[in-house]
Amino acid sequence: MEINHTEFKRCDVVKVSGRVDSATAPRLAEKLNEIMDAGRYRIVLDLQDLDFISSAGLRVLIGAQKSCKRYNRGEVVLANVQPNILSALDLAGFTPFFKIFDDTVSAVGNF
Amino acid sequence: MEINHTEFKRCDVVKVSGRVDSATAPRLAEKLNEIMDAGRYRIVLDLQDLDFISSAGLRVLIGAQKSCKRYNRGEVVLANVQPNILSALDLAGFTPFFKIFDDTVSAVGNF
Amino acid sequence: MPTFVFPGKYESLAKIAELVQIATREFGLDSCAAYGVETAVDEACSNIIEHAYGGENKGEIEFSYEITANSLIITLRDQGKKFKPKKIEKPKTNVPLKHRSDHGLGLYFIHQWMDEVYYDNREGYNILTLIKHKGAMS
Amino acid sequence: MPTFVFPGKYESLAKIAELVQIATREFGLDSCAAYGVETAVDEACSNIIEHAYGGENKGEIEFSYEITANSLIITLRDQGKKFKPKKIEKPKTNVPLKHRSDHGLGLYFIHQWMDEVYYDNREGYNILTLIKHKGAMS
Ligand SMILES: Nc1ncnc2c1ncn2[C@@H]1O[C@H](COP(=O)(O)OP(=O)(O)O)[C@@H](O)[C@H]1O
Ligand SMILES: Nc1ncnc2c1ncn2[C@@H]1O[C@H](COP(=O)(O)OP(=O)(O)O)[C@@H](O)[C@H]1O
Repeated sequence: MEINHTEFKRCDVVKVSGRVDSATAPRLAEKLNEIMDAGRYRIVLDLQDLDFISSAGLRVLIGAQKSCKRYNRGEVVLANVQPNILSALDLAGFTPFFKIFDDTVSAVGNF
Repeated sequence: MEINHTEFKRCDVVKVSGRVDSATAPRLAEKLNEIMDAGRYRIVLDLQDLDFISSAGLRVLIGAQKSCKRYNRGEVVLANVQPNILSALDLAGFTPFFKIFDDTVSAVGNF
Repeated sequence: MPTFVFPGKYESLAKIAELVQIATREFGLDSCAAYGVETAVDEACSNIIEHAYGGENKGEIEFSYEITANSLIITLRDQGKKFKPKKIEKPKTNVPLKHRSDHGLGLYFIHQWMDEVYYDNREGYNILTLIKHKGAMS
Repeated sequence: MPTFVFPGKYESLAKIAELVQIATREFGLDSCAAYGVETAVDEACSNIIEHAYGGENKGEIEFSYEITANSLIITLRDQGKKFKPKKIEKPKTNVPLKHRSDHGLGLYFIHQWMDEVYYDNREGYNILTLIKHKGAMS
């Protein structure tokens, strides 16, 4: 798993590549917590190059969404979700909890 | 010339493709005026697929920049500026008047 | 039937995934079905480490696979705590975000993505058999 | 030396640009130099329509080119108002945006992008000769 983080004026883009499984999910959680600890709760997850996400990874996503949405202070949105990843989200019943954008530009433009 | 316009929360992305010359520049001006007339002055020009711009096109850009910056209400920024287009801007002495971003995501994120 | 032994730690998951990819390619699954098998095996191995062994580096995971005319048969063996679930519950999805539990997805994924799942305990081993048929849906 | 005649209207610019691209490719210019020649010709033709003819559909533009060992020689002819500029001014660039004029770039571009530029008037024609050398900078 590789994480690429870019801070913009009104949101943060986190590009997650490779595999998010039980081995790597903690590092993703850590990065998202670090962003939220900085008082930034508008997060775009760019999943263009995400090859695999297990339930451990989905747990990190839903956890971050819960924190971000608290007090209406923000939101996690997804961009470039590939078909396999989408079916995992779907099977978990998580698609209703995330706005999903076709590309990162639209996701950033949404904030 | 083709124009693709997407309205986001805080800015508009206008993708201009093909040739902007004396024949097509008026249509670009019209589109930009339409956006500004709607009270929207934060504009990203995505020049990824712009093949050619003449002084007539540069005139449209500088005109829009003047309108947008008036009263500090906004700004035109450029994204994905290809080398030839950049040398035209440069030769015209217009590069100091535009923020130039490597990609559209950063340009949108700047607003 | 090739067998591979991995230390029971999360770092092994990516290596096991590579084997699964080799097996699903050899068997001829499309990308979506292959992704499902990869998920099922990942969830099963994570559970072995977390629940059967109760943590990393407590024991090994044995992975083997077999391809027949119509089936890809994956077997996972561990020497952790005996486990044989009675009933797999579909996670409640019809609840608002803040009440939505983020646990209990693993077994559900395993059963959704695979066509047949068998739990067995023999000679101190948990034996999990995961079967995917050719041409079956999901 | 092929000669092409176009109606003096802005729609012709894209067609003339295609010819310029053929000529610069044949001559062997790199992308940046070719872009410069395309710009010079576009600006010159726009000026013919706008200033020499005073508008669209008033007359024709004749385009021809010749390639020698070391030079691409483009000739533009029109029957509009006689024109022979004395001095090409570099647009003032050291001024703030709101005082920055957006006119007067055309002639400057022509002279910057081409290596030699000649204006002539003969037999009721304005004859503009634009020359690009091989391997010259800018
Ligand atoms: N291999 C195993 N060994 C022992 N217990 C297991 C095993 N797999 C699953 N379990 C039990 O089943 C429960 C549900 O598992 P699962 O659906 O993977 O969700 P989670 O691991 O998120 O709790 C676990 O919490 C655990 O109690
Ligand atoms: N072909 C031409 N025929 C007549 N006048 C011309 C011609 N080309 C340029 N001019 C004159 O020179 C001026 C400067 O031209 P140019 O640098 O192209 O800028 P612009 O066309 O924006 O004014 C024009 O405004 C016009 O008065």
